[in-house]
Amino acid sequence: MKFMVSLKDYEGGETAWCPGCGNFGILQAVKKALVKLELEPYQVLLVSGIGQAAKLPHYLKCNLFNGLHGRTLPVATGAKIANPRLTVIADGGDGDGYGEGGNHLIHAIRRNVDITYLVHDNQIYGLTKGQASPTSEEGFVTKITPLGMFSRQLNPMALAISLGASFVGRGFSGDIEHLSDLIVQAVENRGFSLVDILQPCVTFNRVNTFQWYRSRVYKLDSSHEPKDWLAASQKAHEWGDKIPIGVIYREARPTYEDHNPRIVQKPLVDQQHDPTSFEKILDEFKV
Amino acid sequence: MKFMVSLKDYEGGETAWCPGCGNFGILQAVKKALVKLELEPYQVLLVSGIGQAAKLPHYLKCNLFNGLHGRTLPVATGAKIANPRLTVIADGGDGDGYGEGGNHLIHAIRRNVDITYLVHDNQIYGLTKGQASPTSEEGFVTKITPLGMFSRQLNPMALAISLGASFVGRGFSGDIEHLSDLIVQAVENRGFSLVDILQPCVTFNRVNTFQWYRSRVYKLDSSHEPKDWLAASQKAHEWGDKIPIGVIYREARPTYEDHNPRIVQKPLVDQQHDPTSFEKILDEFKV
Amino acid sequence: MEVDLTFKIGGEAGQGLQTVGYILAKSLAKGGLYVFANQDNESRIRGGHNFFQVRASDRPVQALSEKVHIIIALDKRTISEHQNELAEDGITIFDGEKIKTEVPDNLLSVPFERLSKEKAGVATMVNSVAAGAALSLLDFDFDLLATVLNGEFKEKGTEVAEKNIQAASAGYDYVKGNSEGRFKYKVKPVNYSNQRILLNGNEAIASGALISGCKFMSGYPMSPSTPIQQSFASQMCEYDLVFEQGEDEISVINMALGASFAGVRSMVATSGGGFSLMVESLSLAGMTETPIVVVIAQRPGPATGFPTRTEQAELEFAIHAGHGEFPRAVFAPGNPEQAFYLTSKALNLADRYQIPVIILTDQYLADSYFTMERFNTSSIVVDRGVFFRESDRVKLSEYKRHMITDSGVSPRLLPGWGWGLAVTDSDEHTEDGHITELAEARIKNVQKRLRKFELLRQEISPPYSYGPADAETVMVGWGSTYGALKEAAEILNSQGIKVRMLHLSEIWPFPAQAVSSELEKPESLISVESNATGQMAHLIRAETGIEIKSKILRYDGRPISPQYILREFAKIG
Amino acid sequence: MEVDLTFKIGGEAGQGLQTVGYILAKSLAKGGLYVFANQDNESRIRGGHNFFQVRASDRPVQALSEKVHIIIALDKRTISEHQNELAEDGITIFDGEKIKTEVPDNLLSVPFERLSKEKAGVATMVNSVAAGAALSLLDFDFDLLATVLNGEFKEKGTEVAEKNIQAASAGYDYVKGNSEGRFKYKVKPVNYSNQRILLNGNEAIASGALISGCKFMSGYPMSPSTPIQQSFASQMCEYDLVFEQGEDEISVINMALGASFAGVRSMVATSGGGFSLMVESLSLAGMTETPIVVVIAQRPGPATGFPTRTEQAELEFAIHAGHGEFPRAVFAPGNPEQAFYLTSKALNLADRYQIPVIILTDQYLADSYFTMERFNTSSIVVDRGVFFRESDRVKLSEYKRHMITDSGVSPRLLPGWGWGLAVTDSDEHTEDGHITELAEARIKNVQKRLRKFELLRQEISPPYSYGPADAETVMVGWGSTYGALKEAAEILNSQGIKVRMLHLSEIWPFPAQAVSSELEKPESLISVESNATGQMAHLIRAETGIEIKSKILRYDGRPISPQYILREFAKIG
Ligand SMILES: Cc1ncc(C[n+]2csc(CCOP(=O)(O)OP(=O)(O)O)c2C)c(N)n1
Ligand SMILES: Cc1ncc(C[n+]2csc(CCOP(=O)(O)OP(=O)(O)O)c2C)c(N)n1
Ligand code: SF4
Ligand code: SF4
Ligand SMILES: [Mg+2]
Ligand SMILES: [Mg+2]
Repeated sequence: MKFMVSLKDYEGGETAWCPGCGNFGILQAVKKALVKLELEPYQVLLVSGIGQAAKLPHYLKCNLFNGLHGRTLPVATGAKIANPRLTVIADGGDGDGYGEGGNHLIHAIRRNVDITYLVHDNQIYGLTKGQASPTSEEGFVTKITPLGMFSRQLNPMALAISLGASFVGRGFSGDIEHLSDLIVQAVENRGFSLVDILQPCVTFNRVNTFQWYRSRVYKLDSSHEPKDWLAASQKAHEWGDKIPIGVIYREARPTYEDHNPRIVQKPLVDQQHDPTSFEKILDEFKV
Repeated sequence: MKFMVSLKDYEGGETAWCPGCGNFGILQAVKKALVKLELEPYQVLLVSGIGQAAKLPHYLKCNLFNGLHGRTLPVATGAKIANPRLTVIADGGDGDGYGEGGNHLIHAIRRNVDITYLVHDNQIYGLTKGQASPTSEEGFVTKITPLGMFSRQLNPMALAISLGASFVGRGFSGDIEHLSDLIVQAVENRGFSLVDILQPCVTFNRVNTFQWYRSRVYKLDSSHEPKDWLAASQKAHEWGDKIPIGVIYREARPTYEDHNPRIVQKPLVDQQHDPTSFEKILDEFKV
Repeated sequence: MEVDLTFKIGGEAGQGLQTVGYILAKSLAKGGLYVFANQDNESRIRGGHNFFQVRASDRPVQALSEKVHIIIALDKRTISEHQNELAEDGITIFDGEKIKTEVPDNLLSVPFERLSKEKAGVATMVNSVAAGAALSLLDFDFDLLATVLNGEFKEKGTEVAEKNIQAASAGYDYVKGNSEGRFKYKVKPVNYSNQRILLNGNEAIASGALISGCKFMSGYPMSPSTPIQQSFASQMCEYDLVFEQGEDEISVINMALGASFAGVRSMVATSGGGFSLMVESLSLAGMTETPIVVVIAQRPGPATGFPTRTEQAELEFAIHAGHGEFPRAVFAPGNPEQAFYLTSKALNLADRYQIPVIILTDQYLADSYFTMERFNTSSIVVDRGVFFRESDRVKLSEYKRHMITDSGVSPRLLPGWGWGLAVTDSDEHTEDGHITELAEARIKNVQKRLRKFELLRQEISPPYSYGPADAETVMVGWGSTYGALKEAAEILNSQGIKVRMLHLSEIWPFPAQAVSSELEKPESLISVESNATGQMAHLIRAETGIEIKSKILRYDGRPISPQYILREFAKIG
Repeated sequence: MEVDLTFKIGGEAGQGLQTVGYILAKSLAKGGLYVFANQDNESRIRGGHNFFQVRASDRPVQALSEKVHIIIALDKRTISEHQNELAEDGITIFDGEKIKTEVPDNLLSVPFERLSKEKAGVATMVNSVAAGAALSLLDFDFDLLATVLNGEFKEKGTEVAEKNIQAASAGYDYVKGNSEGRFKYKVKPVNYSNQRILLNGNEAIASGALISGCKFMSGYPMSPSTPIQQSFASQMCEYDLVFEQGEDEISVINMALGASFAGVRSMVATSGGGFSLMVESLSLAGMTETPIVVVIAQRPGPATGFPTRTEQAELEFAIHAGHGEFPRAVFAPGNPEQAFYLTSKALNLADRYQIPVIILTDQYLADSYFTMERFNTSSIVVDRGVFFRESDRVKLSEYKRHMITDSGVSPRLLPGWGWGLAVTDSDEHTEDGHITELAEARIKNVQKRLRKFELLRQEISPPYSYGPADAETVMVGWGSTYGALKEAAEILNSQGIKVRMLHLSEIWPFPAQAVSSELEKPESLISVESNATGQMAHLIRAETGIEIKSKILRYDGRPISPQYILREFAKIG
């Protein structure tokens, strides 16, 4: 018997974010998306890292593995392989995902396990009080980069497209409805889905404010064909006066599960183990 | 007094590679490039990781920091910042650079320190006896991937271009002259230069053999404009019947050193330290 | 002690209570008092409950005291959570126009916000009002506070500074007019050496590094070490040095090793989790004999634990971290002065022995402010160790990076010097740094590295001991518990309970003989540690065979105070 | 002992000497002999110098012997490097048509290549020729060899198998015709339990894992652990399990933790360098109480060290690795049998206590083949620990992942079960797994985790001891030195020197009482370890106060043999 989920079912604990923070919009959007997806909390596993963003799953109801800074994706990968019935969503900040966890992102895209990755991109390290993140703009001044950040701003959309991610989208925490739809699509996508979410940090990022984003973002419409690699790459490079949000890129490619359908047909987690059924592996060593 | 360097000056110790290995061509090309660059061994610092590729610097004459698997780029970065007079070349395998060290690559490209990175891309883990590397083809069977590699083959050229690397090139260890010229250009480029080198592993990679590469590679000529991002991205995606070698992408952008010219004007390594000249930092704490 | 007062400023994250606290601390220090201030923060940016505690005394204090005399409540929760900590004759000031609460005797309402608006024209200077109000209770010299406010705010313009001073004076005057006889402790400025400084453990380490010639620091933010990175980086504008933010801690330590190999003094600072990621490269430093100093600012673990709180649970980890065996030194300073000089010593030992040196602090030391005599910069000696100079050269091929020597230390040559090549390898290597498979080379290298350790042993200063030589009881501590331990020992001895204290700040190589001779005879041994297993006690047994059966441990993320020790001591009896 | 023969096959990497060695070992085992075989390889794929050593005896042997009876030299260097190891009545066979060398008495030329060409039509079956030749010296039953060859090569087709058998028989016959009286040891097949198996430490661990229900392994190649990954992965075609190759070791352990959290028995295997990268996540396992088994196949460090050689230098690192304090178990099996059953025990303890369990092996154990009685699969019990079942549920909100219990163990609920939510956090957390800042929650959790450790202590079996109870001397070892230690003790006792041995394979929680009672009385204690500092001796002192002053250490990357112990023992004498 399936009961209809509602937002109330996802109501979680007290938040520890700053008033006005862009994370609130994301929290709302995630809850709405899960309701739209008609998932019950027990069917969902959120895996998060460390940072302000990564606290999100504590504020709704779901299964949760809140692991280490930067290590969401491998945990999510392992959990999904073990139990493909779970809807697995990895969630964290831009520092978490593009800084400390950068290597896992590259390889999660290659692996294409059917999980969704939400990155709260506030272009800052929030929880540690305002250092530059990989998506901070070149020249961004912080207490540990007093001469400005020397590194070029990372473009996560372009990066993901270059690796052939199966779903690449960008949302804005100021547009909850659009964002929650985007998350729905990401979760529904078979394979690894990256959703980068523009999220103002009202305390530490005085450059990329709500106003800053609001005056720049525009929604991709049907004139954009996400399956067109070239068009997608170009959209991915739009950053400045206009910033596109929506599904930027999609590519139909085999998922990890397609390569090994047995893990879906007979999930590892369901297996009853009988040691004697493995007796024959010792035969190989028989004298 | 500058003396003319010759290949002899770079003659190094006995190699431990398999006869016929593609690494020999790379070794030759590196030596030739250094001679063409008129660099003396003491002016050059090679930084390598662990793997068959990473043994290369032991077989020529240079300063060498042969560090850990996957950690070439941060070491090279630190050394170059400390002493920008050194020609710093990082060197290692595809596993080293795109697997274990993937995160450093992304961020080295963003940082754009004036170093060169040579990746011996044999599409395999050689030293550990033939596991799939990030550039192995999807489906590649090894002892630890008996059902084939499920992950998609990494495209390092596309990845680097998506991040706006200032120099992206591909060479082939079977064409020493072309490769050494490419290395010369990479070293001469101001900023971070990535050179991916197609390198047959005659022992473990039975797919991507000399023959396989030779029948596919072709040299980019002047009809290719490396500064054209779109053209470069397209070239980067050519892999199959035809594989382009040469300079694929170039982008003029500020280097790390441009952001902080003092490290070149007054290299850290040259500074004579006088503790009393720092006396005033204690004033801040004066009661 | 004539004066020994503790202020507690409580409120939400983001209310600026660190500013009030720091201004109070600095003003009191300017008044010639010895000051100690510690912080208690949650891992969030706004909201929740934080406090900042300032202790001021006319004799040196290096620990917090649990008895609070003045509470500055910036929110209601501060009153409900801390009112019970107030001394009988203490007082709580709060903004009664904003916070509705019953007003018992020891609550004094000061309309922070209204005064701020009236005097400064804005509501945002409540902190200065509060500082003025608090100091007014002591009849403290307002000019000192004004000078401090000026110093703190002048960067933001004289107008801002001026307004803050006015706000403070409003608070000061308000209290003067409304608290007649409510607070009995009065403090008069006293003369003091104008060489005194007020700084925390993090600042002391950064200063020690800068003054000792560390020119390269790479870092990845992690509480409570980030301020070391900040202090260092802030000098990039002034001096020729580099702070570089890494993409992760693995990058951080490898960048520092690269810079060090190229010839520059290099250092990194992180916390336990970040250090965990550096462990493989610590071993790399050991093998390649590349000097490096690593600060671990401890916080409660495992894993993310309590990111903004304190613990001393990484002692054994620091000593044994890294695969394989290689020499290292481990220090654990007890106050900013020790932190400053040990940082300098760490950099010298790292260079002289070409090893990693670890400095263990914790959030309590890292974030706590102490008044100290100004550090003596001219006593700092920078010893980079032994180098292979051009004059040492016979022919180019002769320099060997890992030459086997009696001491185990091989002269360094920097890449680019021209009279030799600097070659090193993470594999076991020949003397000239190339990869080898030979058993003999291995044996020589292992022994070479161990010889360095034996020499290094002689560099370790004996632990600090205090108290009557004939005491039957010795309390043993290390690192940040120094001040609390000493104060507890003083109190016990003053009560006629003979107790000795032993404090280790240079821990590895372990000063086994010195520790043995201190601990051999006394009947009762107590280890005092901010952890749950008694790691120092375990280490002492491993190194001396002496078992410390009694332990005073704290592992709730809060610092060990003298009172905590006394209470637990009484239980052990 | 009637038969105790050692074969040494030497040559370059890539010449296939492992194949010859393994075939010899298997054939001898098939002949009813007990076999032990160890490997010595350089870190390269072709060239250099490697060897494979097979010892065969009519009584159980679990260590190498330094006395070699038959050398099979596949290259010239084998002769020059190992000829001096030959027993007086030993013999070296080599291909005199390919290798030019003086031919002293104990050299016997067998034209490997020519015979291979003649009999098999190709030059590539020299290895089978050599195997045949070697066994011929013993008058060994050729049929046994033929059976083994058939088993090894049939995968490549019957023709290949047939040709190899022919090549072997050519070698066999050639020697028969040309070595009359040159080798005095003859071996007749003896009856034996047909339950015997021949396998190495890595295979034993992988088998133990598979048979005990480990269904998920992630890995990143690293010698000498890669074969564990291979053995596990190879069963992916046969069984429903997953091996996943990670991009790095951090990913590897986090994938395994993810799978484990989701409810699947998970395990990883690496070497010291890879383990270093896992340290932060080990701490994560501790905090989130996620079961995980981590195999560290040790090799000499620091850093890359000797990638293909052996050492036991990560004992203290394994015990203390990770920031913060959390319970763990550390095992160090001494042979494949122990490896098999301890892997099974490790998986059970990991699940039952929801902790990380570390298995320490080293290259010597990992790569060495032992004949053992077939493991008893039906004795394997899979105990996944305590779960929160639907029937335990009162209402949905009630399940708490980190419920405080008397034992410290909280029942698990798997995500997706529907009657509760599995919530965990790397931060210190409430019982329901949510982030907290509370001191009380912290204290309860620290104590809960420590309680698990105290219970765990009772699971540890006492160390193995052997030898006369009244011996004045005890030799203490751990892990892979088991066989050598035992053989050395046997020899000493047979010589009338009363010596006891104590071997630890379950090391942490440390069995302090059992070890104390063994070591308290004897006058002379010797620790025997493949490291340079005597880590077990250090640990024993930390845990019992007992100081082991004499040490027999080896740290050149080569294994400790019984003879090595005897020589060093004589020096201590
Ligand atoms: C290994 C490790 N390094 C550093 C930290 C400290 N740390 C916690 S959160 C964080 C960055 C947070 O930035 P981001 O991921 O962008 O999240 P935000 O707070 O901005 O939402 C850092 C560096 C840590 N917890 N672990
Ligand atoms: C941290 C760590 N993990 C694993 C290894 C083992 N290892 C050594 S080389 C290597 C891979 C080599 O592959 P690649 O970098 O492509 O170099 P190649 O041998 O193919 O030239 C691995 C996994 C190691 N040395 N360190
Ligand atoms: S610091 Fe920034 S990201 Fe964090 S809660 Fe506050 S506003 Fe949000
Ligand atoms: S294994 Fe492959 S990469 Fe390594 S030396 Fe041999 S051929 Fe070259
Ligand atoms: Mg962020
Ligand atoms: Mg490779």
